[in-house]
Amino acid sequence: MTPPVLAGLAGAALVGFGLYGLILHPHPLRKLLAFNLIGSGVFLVFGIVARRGAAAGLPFDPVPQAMVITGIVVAFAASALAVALILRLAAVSGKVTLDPEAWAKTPSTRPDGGGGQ
Amino acid sequence: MIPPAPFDTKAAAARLAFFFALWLTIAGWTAKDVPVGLAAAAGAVWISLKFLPPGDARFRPVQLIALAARFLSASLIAGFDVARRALAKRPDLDPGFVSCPIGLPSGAARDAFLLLQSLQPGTLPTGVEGGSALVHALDVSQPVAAAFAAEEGHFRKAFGHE
Amino acid sequence: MNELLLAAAGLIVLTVAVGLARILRGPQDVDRLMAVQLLGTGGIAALLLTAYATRVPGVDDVALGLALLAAFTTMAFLNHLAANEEEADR
Amino acid sequence: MTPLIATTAGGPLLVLAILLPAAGVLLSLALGGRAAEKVALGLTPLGFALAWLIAMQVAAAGAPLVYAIGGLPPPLGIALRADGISAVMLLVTAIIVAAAGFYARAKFATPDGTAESRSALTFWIMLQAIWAALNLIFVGGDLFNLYVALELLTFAAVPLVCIDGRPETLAAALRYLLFALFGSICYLLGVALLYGAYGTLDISLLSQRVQPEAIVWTAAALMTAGLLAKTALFPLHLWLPPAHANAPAAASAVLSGLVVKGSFFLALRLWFYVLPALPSAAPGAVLGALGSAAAVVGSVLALRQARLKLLVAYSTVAQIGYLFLVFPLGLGAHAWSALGWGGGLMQILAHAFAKAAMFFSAGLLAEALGHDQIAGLRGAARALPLTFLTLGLGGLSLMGLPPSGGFEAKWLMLRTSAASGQWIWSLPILAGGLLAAGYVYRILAPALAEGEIELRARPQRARELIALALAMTALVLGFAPQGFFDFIEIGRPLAAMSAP
Amino acid sequence: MSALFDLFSFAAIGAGVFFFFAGTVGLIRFPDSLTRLHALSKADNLGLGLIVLGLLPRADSALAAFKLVLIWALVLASGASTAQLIGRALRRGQK
Amino acid sequence: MSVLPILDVGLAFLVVGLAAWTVAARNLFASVVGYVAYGLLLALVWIRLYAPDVALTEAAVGGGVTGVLLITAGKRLGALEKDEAGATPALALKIVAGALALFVAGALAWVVVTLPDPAPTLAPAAAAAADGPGAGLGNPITAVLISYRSFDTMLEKVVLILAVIGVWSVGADSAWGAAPAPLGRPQPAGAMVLLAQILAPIGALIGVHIFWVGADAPGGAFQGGALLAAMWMAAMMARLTEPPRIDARWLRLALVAGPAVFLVIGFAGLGLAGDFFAFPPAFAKPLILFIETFMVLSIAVALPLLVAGPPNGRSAR
Repeated sequence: MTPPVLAGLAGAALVGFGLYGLILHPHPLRKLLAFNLIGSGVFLVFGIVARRGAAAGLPFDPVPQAMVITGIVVAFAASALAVALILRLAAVSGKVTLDPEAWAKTPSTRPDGGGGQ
Repeated sequence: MIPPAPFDTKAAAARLAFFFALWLTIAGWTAKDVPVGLAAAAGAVWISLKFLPPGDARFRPVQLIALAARFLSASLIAGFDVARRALAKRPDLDPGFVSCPIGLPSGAARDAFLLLQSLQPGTLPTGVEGGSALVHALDVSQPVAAAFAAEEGHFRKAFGHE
Repeated sequence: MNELLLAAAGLIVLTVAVGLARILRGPQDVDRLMAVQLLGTGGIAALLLTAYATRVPGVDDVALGLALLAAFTTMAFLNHLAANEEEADR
Repeated sequence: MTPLIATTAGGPLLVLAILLPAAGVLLSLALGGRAAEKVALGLTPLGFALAWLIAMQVAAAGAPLVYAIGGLPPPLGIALRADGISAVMLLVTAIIVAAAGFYARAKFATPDGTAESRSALTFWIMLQAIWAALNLIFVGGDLFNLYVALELLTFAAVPLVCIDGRPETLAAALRYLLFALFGSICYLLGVALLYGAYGTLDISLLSQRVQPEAIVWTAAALMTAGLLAKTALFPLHLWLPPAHANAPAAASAVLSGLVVKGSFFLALRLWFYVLPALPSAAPGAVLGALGSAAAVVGSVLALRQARLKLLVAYSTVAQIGYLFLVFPLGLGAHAWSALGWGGGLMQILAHAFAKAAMFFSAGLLAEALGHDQIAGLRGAARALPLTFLTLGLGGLSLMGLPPSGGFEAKWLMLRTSAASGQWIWSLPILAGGLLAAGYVYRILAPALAEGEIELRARPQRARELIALALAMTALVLGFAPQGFFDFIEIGRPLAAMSAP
Repeated sequence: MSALFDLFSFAAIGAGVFFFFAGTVGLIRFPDSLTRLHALSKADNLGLGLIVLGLLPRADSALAAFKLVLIWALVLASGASTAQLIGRALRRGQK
Repeated sequence: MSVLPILDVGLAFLVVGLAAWTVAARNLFASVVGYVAYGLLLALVWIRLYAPDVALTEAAVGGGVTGVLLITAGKRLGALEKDEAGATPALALKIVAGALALFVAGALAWVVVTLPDPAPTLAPAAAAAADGPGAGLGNPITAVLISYRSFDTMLEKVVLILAVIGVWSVGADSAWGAAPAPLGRPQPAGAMVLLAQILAPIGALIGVHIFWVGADAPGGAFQGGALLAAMWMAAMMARLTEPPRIDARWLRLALVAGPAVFLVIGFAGLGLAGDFFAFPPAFAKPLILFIETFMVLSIAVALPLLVAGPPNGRSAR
């Protein structure tokens, strides 16, 4: 088991756990954490692709590594935006549920008078 | 918050020397990088003067080295002490808070002293209230307050806070 | 010798992994955070050992960065404790 | 072996098309205050001119324009490439962004007495950012560069959803963000696999190297799933209606008319341009089935909405469904593929114009009446004839009645399904059209009925005309000449093999 | 000479690992948060210090060695400060 | 026999275990802490993948800035969680989600393990181009980021700016123009102040070093900028300085400086070197460092603003 293979398996597991959490957790912050897990799993896949691409005296292929750096920045920006939205939502409404039923105002689109509460 | 102090050239020069030395430690010696290092050190001096204006501390090299030696040996003893207590059959503990009077006025010097003190064996300062440091000790049967006072004396000597 | 360095790094990672039981057990948030502190210190140690064993360039800078940021999450955490306390006192 | 990808004449225009609005974003933030609006509106004619020039160049060359950024050709560098559909989409985007900008002036003017206001600055900056991101999506030639464009689009679109700050819009924006992030991370995973398999992310280089093997199928499935989440194809549509219905009208028009098309366009790029080597029947059938389900479910849900903007938003879910029929009808090198391809593209355009016009009108209506409950529309048509004319014309295109772009699109699709023997796809097209007639009738019938209605304010004539102009454009598309269909064939792989 | 250095490295690093181990045991075994804090702030910092000490002879240059010490000093300052802060919060009954 | 696999296997298990904990934890804050610990460990993993540049990024972003962001959010939302918990997913959904996750992870693992051998790579091309478009940069990753894939890097900075505006835009109308809420409490403890006083100047020095060394060794504009950002945040948490007003002119200019300078030089490339974003070979390296300097500035300003959140209080000056 070389590090790339191990990291590849770990990356696959991370994607799996993240996907599970993203689908199942009702709390948006938990969803965000799960998204970040998927993200790091994807970056690990880039990482092994880079490591496997070692050639011509370079111990890694620089292109995928550069992409990971770009990706980490973007993922952080996404987390920050999501956290700002979650905190603002909590501040103005006192709840953070994403269930659209809970937010629907008009009675006709709200069959039983309340979703996730 | 901090009133603008007159620019202290001597302190600034000393800090510049310190930070440039730090740059060399971090970056290594490369002639072409020296200008960048100087600029970075100047920036660091600016930040440090802004956040920590030079006080009236006078450094006494001999006592300072003595302090450092004491501190290193103390942190070694502290590690052994914790390890012994952790690995004993039943954790050897008699924890509690000890109130230790402190003479240093509030400010960076006192904070630095408490920082060093937190690495002493078996003690952990948890803030100052009403002129006394509240020290948490792993074993309150030890002479915690006396050792604290003695350490404060050493510290004051090294930094000229007398 | 390099093997020994790596073995030491592996042992530290294992030790830290055991310490992470505190994240699982808690009981308080502070305890969980202490486990992260432990991981930070142990991680830097393992990083330095690996770096000297495998000679990947630039690892000392990574360790330097981690060392600088070791206290960060704890600082943020404590600031939020303080906010809660002030509200409670009022 | 591989032809060097080199800059062609007119290539620099592509860089300008992306960087002009991007520079506008930076300038707007740096100058702040009222300048943002001026910068954004000032750029619209320039942007339109650029899109026009690009289209002319593509038509003149009869081949894609290419630009290797920094003079560094792929695989190490990034190339931009504009073919027929890129040029068309650039033009459509320029028109709708400009329309949205001028339409939005009334709502997003910085109030007197303040140097800068939150909603105005956000709107004008994000509008330009959406424009830059879409332009990059249309001309991007590198899959990772396109990922950055997708993210740019997400970060620009999400704040527009919650620009009025109500809790339900914040929740809608958050859901949108999470779906979009999921979508882009899936896409990125596919990109990683493709790079791992072939060592390049340039679309044209990849298309030469791709083989039907496990890693490609995995990558294709992941990327497609991600793009479907971003495009809100059934069953990943849940985020769209609350997000689009709660945004201000100008933003909704851009989101519904253009932003979802961005990720759809990438799905097209992926299957038609990157993966033509894959057998197309199975993926085409899956995507077509999902699209058919979306067309029916979305229409049924639209029929049940009480609010006009929600109805229009659910109609977007349905119309997106039609878009995906392009996969079973246009993919592959069959004699009929070009017909299906033309139908798919026509559907993008017709929906973009019709939907933008309808959201504009819904916004005008909501401002004039103080609400957008369909039940409260009795007699509104008499009071707001121009607005309802726009809604009616837009609805005509959604239903697919002649003469309209929507009709042309559905007609082409029906012809393709007949020519290809895939008659099954004609069922959702027809059913969706009938259902669309139902929901358009639900808007128009009460409005045309007798009734007294009290207007809070009369909408500005200019804004009504902007909406009407877009609806008319959707109509005029129905008369698109053969030259138009030849134009969108430029640069399509396999186009030569499947002449109509 | 180099064998001597190796021996020194080995001893110091071994001791460092031991202190990490002891710190972890303390973190697990000690009964309350404040005592656990002692284990964390004392044993681990010493452990890292010893590992740095053990790596010093293997550093490429004197400057690189100083850099190692700097890393330790930073961790030490951070660890000691946060330990005090956590202790303060615990004393005040915050969690 | 090598002990390396032991370290690697241990590391892999730890990372995956922490990820599982992040997903499985019942308590919100416990999950957040698990994620922060996970972020720290990833830096180690990246070293094992021979990616010190990425490890630096992960250490600065995953270990530092993201940690502050998430811990703050977790602590603030922790109080709410009980009211919200509400709908626990049904067992059927759990099974479906689990099966889907297992399927995706399995397919991915299979594909990753069977990646083609020898692996396709652009490393030789990058190495060959090192002195041309690579501008003699010793660090090929920096060359890729600023030269070959300049377009990605420039636009990614625009993404960062959009995120800042997006974060600002969720604030109240009346607060627009004001400063974000302070990061620390009104009277910080002495130990925190001292720590910030020590760390800020040293960290700034290290940040500049990591940026500067990035031309030839692991490091770069993003990593250096992130460290500078972290130091600014430390000073703000200790209340040595306050978040700036969001309508401050210097702030706006600093935010756009990086991409704007990149854009201007990119445009100038058409005249100077014949192509957009091409650098004239004679002074490519100084130009790249010039661009990167402004990138560092933009990043150092943008990241703390992303963490600080929307403007707070009233905007009147």
